[in-house]
Amino acid sequence: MKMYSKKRIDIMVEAPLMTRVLKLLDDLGVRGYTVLPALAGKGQDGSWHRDGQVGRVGSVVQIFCILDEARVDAVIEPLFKLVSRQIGIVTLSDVQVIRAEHF
Amino acid sequence: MKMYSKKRIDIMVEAPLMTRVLKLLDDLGVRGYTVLPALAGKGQDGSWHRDGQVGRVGSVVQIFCILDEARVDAVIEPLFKLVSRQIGIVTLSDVQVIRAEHF
Amino acid sequence: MKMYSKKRIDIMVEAPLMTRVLKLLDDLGVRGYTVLPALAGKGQDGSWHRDGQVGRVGSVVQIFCILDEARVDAVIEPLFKLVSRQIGIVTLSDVQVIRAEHF
Amino acid sequence: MVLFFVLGLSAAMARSDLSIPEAIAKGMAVYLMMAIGLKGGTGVAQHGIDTTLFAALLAGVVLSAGMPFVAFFLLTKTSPLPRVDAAAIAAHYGSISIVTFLAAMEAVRAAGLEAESYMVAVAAAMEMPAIVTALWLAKRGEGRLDATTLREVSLNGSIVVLLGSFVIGCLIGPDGLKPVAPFFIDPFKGVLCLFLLDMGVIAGRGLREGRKSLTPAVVLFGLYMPLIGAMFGLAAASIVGLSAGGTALLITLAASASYIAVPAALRLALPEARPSIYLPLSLGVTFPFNLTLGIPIYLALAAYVS
Amino acid sequence: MVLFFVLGLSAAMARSDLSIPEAIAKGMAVYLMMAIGLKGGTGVAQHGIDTTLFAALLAGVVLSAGMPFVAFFLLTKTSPLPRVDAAAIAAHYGSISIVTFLAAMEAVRAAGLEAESYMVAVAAAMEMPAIVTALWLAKRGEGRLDATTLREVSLNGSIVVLLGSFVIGCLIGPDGLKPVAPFFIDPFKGVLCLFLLDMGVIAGRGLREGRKSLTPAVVLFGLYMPLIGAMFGLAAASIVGLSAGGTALLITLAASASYIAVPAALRLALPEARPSIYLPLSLGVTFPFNLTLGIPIYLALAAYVS
Amino acid sequence: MVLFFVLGLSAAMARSDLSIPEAIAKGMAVYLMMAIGLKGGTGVAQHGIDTTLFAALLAGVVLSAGMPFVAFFLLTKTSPLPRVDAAAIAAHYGSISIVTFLAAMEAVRAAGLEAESYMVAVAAAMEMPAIVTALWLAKRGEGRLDATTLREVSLNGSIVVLLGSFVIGCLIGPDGLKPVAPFFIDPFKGVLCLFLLDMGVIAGRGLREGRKSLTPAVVLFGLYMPLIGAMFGLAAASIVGLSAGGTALLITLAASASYIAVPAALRLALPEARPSIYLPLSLGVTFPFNLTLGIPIYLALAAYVS
Ligand SMILES: Nc1ncnc2c1ncn2[C@@H]1O[C@H](COP(=O)(O)O)[C@@H](O)[C@H]1O
Ligand SMILES: Nc1ncnc2c1ncn2[C@@H]1O[C@H](COP(=O)(O)O)[C@@H](O)[C@H]1O
Ligand SMILES: Nc1ncnc2c1ncn2[C@@H]1O[C@H](COP(=O)(O)O)[C@@H](O)[C@H]1O
Ligand code: NA
Ligand code: NA
Ligand code: NA
Repeated sequence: MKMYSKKRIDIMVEAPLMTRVLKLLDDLGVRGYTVLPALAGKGQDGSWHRDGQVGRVGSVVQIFCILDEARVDAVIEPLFKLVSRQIGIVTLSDVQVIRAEHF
Repeated sequence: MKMYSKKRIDIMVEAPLMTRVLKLLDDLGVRGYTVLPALAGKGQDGSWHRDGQVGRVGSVVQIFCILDEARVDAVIEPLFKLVSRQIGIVTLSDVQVIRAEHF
Repeated sequence: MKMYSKKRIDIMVEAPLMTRVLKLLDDLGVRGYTVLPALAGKGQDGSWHRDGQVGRVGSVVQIFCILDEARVDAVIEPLFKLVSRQIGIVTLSDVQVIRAEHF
Repeated sequence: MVLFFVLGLSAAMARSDLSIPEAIAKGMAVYLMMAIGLKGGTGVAQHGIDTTLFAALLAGVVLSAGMPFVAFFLLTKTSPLPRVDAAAIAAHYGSISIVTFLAAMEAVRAAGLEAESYMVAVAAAMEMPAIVTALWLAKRGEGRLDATTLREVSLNGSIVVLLGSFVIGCLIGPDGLKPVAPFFIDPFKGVLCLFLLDMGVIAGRGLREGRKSLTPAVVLFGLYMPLIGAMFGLAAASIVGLSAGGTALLITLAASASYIAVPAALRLALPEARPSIYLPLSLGVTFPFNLTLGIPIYLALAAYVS
Repeated sequence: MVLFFVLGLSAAMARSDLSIPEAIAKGMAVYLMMAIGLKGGTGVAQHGIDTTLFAALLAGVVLSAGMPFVAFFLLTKTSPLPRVDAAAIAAHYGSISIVTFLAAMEAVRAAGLEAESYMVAVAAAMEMPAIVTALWLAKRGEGRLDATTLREVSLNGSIVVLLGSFVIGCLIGPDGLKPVAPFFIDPFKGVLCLFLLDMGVIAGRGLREGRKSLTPAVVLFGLYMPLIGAMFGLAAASIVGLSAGGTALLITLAASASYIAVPAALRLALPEARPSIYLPLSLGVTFPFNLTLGIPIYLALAAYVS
Repeated sequence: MVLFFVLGLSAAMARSDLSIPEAIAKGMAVYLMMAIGLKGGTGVAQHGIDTTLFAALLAGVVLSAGMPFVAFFLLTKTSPLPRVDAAAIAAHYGSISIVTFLAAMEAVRAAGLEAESYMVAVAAAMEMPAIVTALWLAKRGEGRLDATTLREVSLNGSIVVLLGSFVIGCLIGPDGLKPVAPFFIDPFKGVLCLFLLDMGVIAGRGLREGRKSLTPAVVLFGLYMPLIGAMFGLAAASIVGLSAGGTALLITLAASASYIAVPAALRLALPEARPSIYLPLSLGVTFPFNLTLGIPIYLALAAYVS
């Protein structure tokens, strides 16, 4: 089956920032993304666990979006600018997709 | 440590379709898979958020399975056929594993 | 934007073992990791579904950590030793990151 | 009670981050199903099986299977919607919204009326038939309502809990209900308030989404179709000979539109129909209309006729 | 009450998608632990510490540590199970199921009997010893029950909540319980119904899985072992001199098999044992047996003897 | 009640895996907000709007906006904390902890006192002003409190539910409250126990984290700042002329430190401030202090002065 090469951006970011990241992705014209809840984690800013948490501080969500290689730079720079002051990391990896027009 | 190259298929699909996708994977003889809940997302069919949702429409789950490169085509074609009419996307990527016999 | 190549280790492991895996990662000096809840899955040891589950047996969590290629061997060997007797799988893949000093 | 719905709706419209976790919402839904199932069942155990029970069940099935034709006709006449979308919407209006039904039950009680206890069984009976009609309308028989889908849809959790609790209620009777009343009966209305707060949030989101995707003709349909449904419900109720309370409930069932069971079934059986149209319409337009203006109208109607 | 369990069981067997979200199930479990802990503790505060308390605790520990030998012997004689699997199963039958215990408490109350309030403490004491025995059986001392595992297992959340609430109950006494009774006492039975609905679903899934992995000899063991355990429990209860209600509860504890604490502990301490055998057996065979047939038998037994 | 808090705290310190699922905790938080909002609102409906209402609201806003200056001054004098961290901590102590407030309400009631029903509105009014002050302190006006953040923060779910329920309570009055009392009033204290168990677990985790990151000077601040806040609260209460109960509540509000709303707002508006300092301090030091020792002191203070 014909596959097309795309890039996947993964953003692990503290929950209070989620709406801002999603808004940024919208503004940058990203066609789709998915948010996964994280249960627990550790980073430079200490470890956290979701259970029992009432507020959103301390917990992290994982946002990922699949997009065209050509668009990566346009997206990752403002994204990094937003996330770099905050608790969070961004990774990039290779994926292949079936429906190219989707991304 | 000796690592073996495998493929990872990621399927983001609307929740009502989950049991069908899993059944298909079972029927295709896939040896294992994992389902992750998604919290929110956006695609061509609009955006959604899980909180407050009573029904399953609108929400998406992520299913992934690690399998042998040789089996990818046999799995991805029927999978794509099932998912293509519905809300969802499928991606493919490279991973390495330790226990080859597992997949 | 300048990107650095790193490795991503994904560990799908039965929930009762989670604290041990995290402790091992801590002991090995891994700088960060994230735990995602899984909803359902299937492997050699049967299939399971999280809903309705009261205990933790049967359910699986996904732990991943991004780390330097140079550190992979030092981490993956003891990790594999811990996980191999239990229900679980480990995969390795390539990612790129922006802030190298983080990992 | 409706005030909490309005609160949730306003919060969602104002883009507040107010939300009830999915698990809590699902838990409350199961609780409400169990509670009304038990209440209905013990009612039947107490009053015996009314001779109108079967007539009412039949009326419900006929309403559910028949109203989609009317809805489909109106939609295809007044809007340029594709056939599948019109059929999908029609399915929602043939079927029912159990939350609207719950609110109507409380309103009936508050008005000092009593309804037939078996009305919950009628509600359950009205969920599915509309889907069958709609699939036929969409495809003239080509629809994918195969056996698997049918089983999945008819064994959906809430129906099973509702009917199961109804049967249990019939078995244990009023005496068996007493020890669990402090959980299933007394706090019922309070839980419903919390649930309606949540539904308000969801409806508000639906409304916001709907602003983008719904045309005026379709929105209008979401407002007059309940009233047309109400007329059919009223007619059916008087044929069956229901009490004033029962009439109000059957009107409400006919007027209400599904937004849980039917969408889930259609995603499997009719994936070409766009949820971005039928969900906001049912959830963001008809549901709030029924909860705020509809129910008082239906109650007045029932009182006037009886 | 048991009817809801049957409802859940049937729904799962019919492959309905009925399910209670994990968070709700866990929340209810914590609630139930708190409630029985408080009730037991205030009971002790009211009646003073019975002289039989320590004897009952000791009896519980001995039962829990001793029964695995019997179970292990029977399993290795009647089936070709590997040593580790037999030991793992034995651990489950030495330990207890708190939900079965809850259902028995309600049955005792419904029968007009009263049990010693400290029985919840006995239940807590019976959770762990069986695991120690089983590890010894599995490996003749080679087991991995190191200090970490032991701490993890004995500080597991439900035990902590149960014992903590028991102590709090002892401290606050009946007067302190009054203001929280509308939450912890009155709706208790109703919550238990909802919880049993959920347990029914889980047991049904266990049963379905079990069909594939369990041999007839093992299934049979899951049915007669509770009765053997019941005999040991009965003997222990008469030695200690418990009341009829207390006897019924100790019998039930001895007859019941763990499916939460023990499996979690074994995954850490004895990973070679297959959960695909011990979980369906305890959850899909013994648990439903005890809830439906077992408890009435144990109650009759206790009434007959006292 | 506090005993459950202590139980949770001890369990977390002993590294037990006891925990309440996030969804349940959030659900309970919404429930508690609704309940106190309704109670306060119906109280206002019953007693009419007191002339002191506006004075009390104003006092709350002034306290919230003013106390951060004091806290900031003390912190920068006694510790080498960077400016942003000191400002962030100051924001927490100007704002309030609603759980501490709930516990104080129960203590006031248990002491046989009555407080002004509108105190929940005062509590709501005190959440935000402190953040504005702290941002100004941190950056002398450079802070990023843009319109979006302000809207996000002030429309946060719990404030909306609290104020919304307060308004609904005013509208429906005591008669409207009656049918939902079995859900919102009677089990309230029990739910609070369960919630405090959970808060104990969280506070215990905060304390454990805090051991690593907090210096003695900062820990000390977490213990004496509530008392200083209490003095300001006391002064404000006597100027406004509140009853003994109301005085105790205003003291508690002034003495308490936020750990939900303020941290979330600061992560957006002042990301340079380290949550690893302000969260453990507020959650692990001040919150347990207030719940155990603080509230009795504040109550005694209020009784003594009135
Ligand atoms: N480019 C993308 N990257 C990540 N997730 C996506 C993307 N496109 C779609 N999705 C996910 O897949 C779901 C269905 O997509 P769609 O079929 O485009 O509506 C969305 O709700 C998202 O959760
Ligand atoms: N091939 C696979 N792809 C994705 N997930 C898997 C795969 N095999 C196993 N898993 C996950 O890992 C868990 C344990 O696997 P196992 O040890 O094979 O029982 C399963 O329950 C799945 O959630
Ligand atoms: N190396 C890593 N691998 C995986 N997840 C990480 C890693 N570093 C950080 N994270 C996640 O990102 C969150 C924020 O990281 P940090 O900004 O380093 O505190 C952490 O809480 C983790 O959930
Ligand atoms: Na209808
Ligand atoms: Na036992
Ligand atoms: Na304060």
